[in-house]
Amino acid sequence: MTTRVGVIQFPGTNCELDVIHAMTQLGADASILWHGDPTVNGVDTVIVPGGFAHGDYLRTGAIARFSPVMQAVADFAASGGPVVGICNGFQILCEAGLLPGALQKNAGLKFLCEPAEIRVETSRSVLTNGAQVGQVLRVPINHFEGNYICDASTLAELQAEDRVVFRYVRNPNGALDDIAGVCNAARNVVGLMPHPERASDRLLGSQDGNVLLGSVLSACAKVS
Amino acid sequence: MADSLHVQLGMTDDEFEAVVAELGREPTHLELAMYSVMWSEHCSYKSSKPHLKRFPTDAPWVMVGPGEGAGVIDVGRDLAVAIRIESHNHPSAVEPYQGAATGVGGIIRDVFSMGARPIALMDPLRFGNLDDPRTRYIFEGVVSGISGYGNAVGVPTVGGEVVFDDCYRDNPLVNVFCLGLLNHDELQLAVAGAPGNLAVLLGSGTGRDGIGGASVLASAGFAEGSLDKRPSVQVGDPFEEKRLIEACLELYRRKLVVGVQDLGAAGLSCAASETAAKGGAGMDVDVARIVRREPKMTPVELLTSESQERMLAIVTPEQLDDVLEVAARWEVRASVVGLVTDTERFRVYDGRFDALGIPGKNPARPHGDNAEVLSSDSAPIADVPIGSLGDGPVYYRPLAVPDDLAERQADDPRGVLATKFADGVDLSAELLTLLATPTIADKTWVSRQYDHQLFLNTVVGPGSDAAVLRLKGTTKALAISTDGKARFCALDPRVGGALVVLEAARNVACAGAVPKALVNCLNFGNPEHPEIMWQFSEVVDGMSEACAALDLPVVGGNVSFYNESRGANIDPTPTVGVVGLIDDLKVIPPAAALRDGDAVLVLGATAPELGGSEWASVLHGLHAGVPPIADLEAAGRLLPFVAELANSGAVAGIHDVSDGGLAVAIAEMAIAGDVGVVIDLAGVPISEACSQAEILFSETSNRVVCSVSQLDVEVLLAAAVAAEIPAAVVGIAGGAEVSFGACANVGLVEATDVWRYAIERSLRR
Amino acid sequence: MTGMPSYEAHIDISHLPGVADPAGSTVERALPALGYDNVSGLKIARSIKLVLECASEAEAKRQVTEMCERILANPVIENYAVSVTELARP
Amino acid sequence: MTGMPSYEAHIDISHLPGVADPAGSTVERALPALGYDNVSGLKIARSIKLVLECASEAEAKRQVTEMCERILANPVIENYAVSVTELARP
Ligand SMILES: Nc1ncnc2c1ncn2[C@@H]1O[C@H](COP(=O)(O)OP(=O)(O)O)[C@@H](O)[C@H]1O
Ligand SMILES: [Mg+2]
Repeated sequence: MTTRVGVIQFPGTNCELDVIHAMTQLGADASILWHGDPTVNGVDTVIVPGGFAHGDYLRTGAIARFSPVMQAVADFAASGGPVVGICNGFQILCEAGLLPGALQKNAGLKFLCEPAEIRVETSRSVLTNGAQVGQVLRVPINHFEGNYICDASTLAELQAEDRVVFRYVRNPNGALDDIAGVCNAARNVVGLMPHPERASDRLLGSQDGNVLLGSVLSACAKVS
Repeated sequence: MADSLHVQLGMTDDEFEAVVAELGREPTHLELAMYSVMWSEHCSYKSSKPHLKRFPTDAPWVMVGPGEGAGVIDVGRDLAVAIRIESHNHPSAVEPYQGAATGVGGIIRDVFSMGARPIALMDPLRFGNLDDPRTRYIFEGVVSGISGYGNAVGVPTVGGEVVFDDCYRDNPLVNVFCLGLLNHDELQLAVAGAPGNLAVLLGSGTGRDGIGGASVLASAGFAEGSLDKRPSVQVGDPFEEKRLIEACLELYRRKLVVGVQDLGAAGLSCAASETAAKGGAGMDVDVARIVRREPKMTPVELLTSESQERMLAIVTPEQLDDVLEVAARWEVRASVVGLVTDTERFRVYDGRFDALGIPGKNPARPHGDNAEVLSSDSAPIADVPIGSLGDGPVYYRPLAVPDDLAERQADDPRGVLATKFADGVDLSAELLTLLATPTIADKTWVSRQYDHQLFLNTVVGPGSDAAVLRLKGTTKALAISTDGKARFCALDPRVGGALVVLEAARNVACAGAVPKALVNCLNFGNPEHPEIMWQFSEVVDGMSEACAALDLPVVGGNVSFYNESRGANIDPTPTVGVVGLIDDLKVIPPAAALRDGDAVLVLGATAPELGGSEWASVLHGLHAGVPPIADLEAAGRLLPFVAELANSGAVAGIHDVSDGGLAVAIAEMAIAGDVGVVIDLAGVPISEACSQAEILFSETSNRVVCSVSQLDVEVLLAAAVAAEIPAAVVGIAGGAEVSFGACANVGLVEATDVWRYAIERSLRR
Repeated sequence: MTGMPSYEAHIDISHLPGVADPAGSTVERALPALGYDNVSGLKIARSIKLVLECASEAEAKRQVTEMCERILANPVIENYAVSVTELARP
Repeated sequence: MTGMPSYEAHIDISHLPGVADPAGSTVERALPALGYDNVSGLKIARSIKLVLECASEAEAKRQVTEMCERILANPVIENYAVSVTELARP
């Protein structure tokens, strides 16, 4: 059966159509979940895409986490459903407490839209089950607040539990321990700053993102 | 004695008399205020109108030409593209971040007012020299403003231009180009339809910011010490605009609007009167219905405020509820502020709609605003013939050739430079200095601050001759380039105007596209100076001639006059945005890069043309001579040839020759390909005897450099001969040096370093 | 209008000790070039001002503190300080 | 160490009247959904703290005010208020 992918749209989100496009190319049935509806509509996986939910005013993700859909996402995650936050989505999942840590302004205090290389640090996550540990992927970044931070004990825990999912090969934003993405303890919620959907087509210069998006679809197959 | 009201509002005595004649009585304060903004240079184009008529605007693929929010062209498969370019120069001089940000917001509204989803921005920018601290502040602020607004509103900035020249020190130019995509049946026009229709104001509350913005900021010179006359700075709200875009696109999709117009210069006065005037209708507006951001705003303020992020939608009463529901869902404020009438008059009331039973109720007023709503049978506070607001005066301003022009043109830099740089002199240092010139140097410091990938269309982003966007679901792609070359225009505005068009068209061709439409932003000095008006007229003629020759319709534009400060006018600076179409995009178009082992081919002949060149002007301070010839016939042969080459996979790399000439073009390709190159100047096709320095640095138009597999060279040369295009192999890519034989030789590593980090280094000073 | 008194709240949200303040240090680093070589410890905080109608000052303070905990500040990286003053009735 | 006394300066930066504060109004509009429908006039700005060594309090205040004009605030859209207090010598 076709995997049903729900892509959340908050006011200010802007990568939702891109994620839907990339997922559709991979054969999924992807559609929008409106932030104001308190349900994930029975989808197989939820993606919180990039953009500027609520303008990123106050702090990235600060307002979005109160949207009615977020309780449904939390319940879905608690029941083991695969949830991926990309860029702003990662920031929102951190604010919502579904992932540890926070994302601060880039160390250079400038927005960065550029190619990045990330190393897959674990294949035990819904986003990397189809990737090899140590594999380097070319996936663009596009953010002002991508500088990952958490307290020392959280970092120790992430490291000890193999929950750092990606590290930058060359740290572009000052992120702690070069972290580009992390997952929760159950490994079904993953957040990352780079945009896999932007590396989903030959014409876009890289298809490495499909390794990740494809992993999500296989994770769904396993869950169901 | 204090100036009379109309003078304070920036109107001449004659203009005031015209208003009195129109009304048959003295205007009220509100009426006069509306006329003053509507008849301002910025809104009425009173000085430029007679000239702009000369642009060729027709082609079978043009769906909407100049005059609407944006031009629209058919690109096949039921798809259309809307394009527009606009300036935000004066606001950016006052507050660089917000000035640039609100410029982005404004141009995006123009494009989605046509029914299109905005999918790309480009930003042609001009600043003073980076050794001036204030210029560095303005430059960084403008770039952050575009980044801050464009990224958050969710429209990628896929390219642009940055030029540094002293003439922009106190008057930076911030032009913004936007492109949108729509299906044919989604096209929206700013019309009001039948009497009884309602005008719904959508978006931000109306504040005092930007009151008189159009007339105060963009329609007069920038006097020293005019600080207190400045309207308060407009702050952009990209989140509001993003919701406004989505709400409007949903309204269009569901066919819920009759017409729509953005609120730009002259605010509600303009949007409400224009939509109705077009269809020969009238419009009543009730200011009590306007959502206010500040207490105690007067009708004058409410009608002329240029607060950002607002749109006016005309809807039928039957569809109002659906419209309000869509707005509510997107958290967009919406209130019924106008009623279409059959009076052909524009009437303003304060508190009449409730009594008439027009749906909607007066919105809550801000804290501290207890102003009483006037009774329903009160007389209008403005009542004017609706057409008269948009039918301002037209000025046939005097034209005069600048006194010193002939002398300047005669003083060609060629003479001085020939003596200083005779054949045999080492030109390596000249080349390195050119590569490190901020105008030529790498712009990645700028473009990486912009999201240039959103929507997954960007096949070629910033860094090549043109940006290339695929049209998903088709095999088609668009190529876009923005260009300007003010120094050429200063030396000969007519030739310069044509050269700008040729360069943009060539950039688009290098991406494999056929140029289809052009928009222009004409940045000039004070039109009350006959020399400036002459420059303007000549530029329009030069651009028109080039466009006509290339079958390139002008579908829109914008005029920015009064770019003067401390009595000095900027160089005449037309910028253009050209959109080209690739019908069948098979491969990623070739980059402006060399490939190791390839032959380096030059198309087009070089002439000793140094007037206005980067080398003569910037490196040697010689601002004189004549610009290169604008050979329109040669362009007509070259462009289709180049487009075909680029799109057929026959070349591995391709780059047009512009700033800095052949030497810079080839060095840039070497840097981009991360490979050295050995060139033999003797092989370069010339149309006239040239010194070595002239071959390297002349900025002759109609030239392109290609990187071609050795195996394909003969075929390509034969094709060029058949197309009557001068062409020759001039060298081979390889090694670790960028070498032009004995006359210039620089290490690839050093060339890369000076080019790549020049802007960052200038900023760290 | 509830008829309740109004309070103005000031909230200063700063970085937790140990969390870098890149904006603050960047400004501090830029100062010597402008002739100020006597500045240290520069920190930039977000400041929020708001007016709220509430039964009492204590209740106002409680509500604002709750807003800080819930939305205005992020306890993972930020500290906050709240002060509340009653506004004169108009 | 110059041997001069140290002062702590607080700078409160706010928007000039009439200048829009989109961040502030967006947060204000989000609050009712969280149960706070009694909030108005929410503004988000910055505050800056710094320490400077200076000959006198008056001189410290003069310097900080000058810094505000030149770099810390943007006088085209912002207002600022400066307060300076002497720090106890260690
Ligand atoms: N302000 C800018 N914003 C985005 N991209 C820019 C900007 N300025 C220059 N670029 C990009 O840098 C490249 C080189 O620009 P330019 O030298 O003006 O090109 P050309 O000479 O071919 O017209 C282009 O791809 C252009 O889009
Ligand atoms: Mg070019």
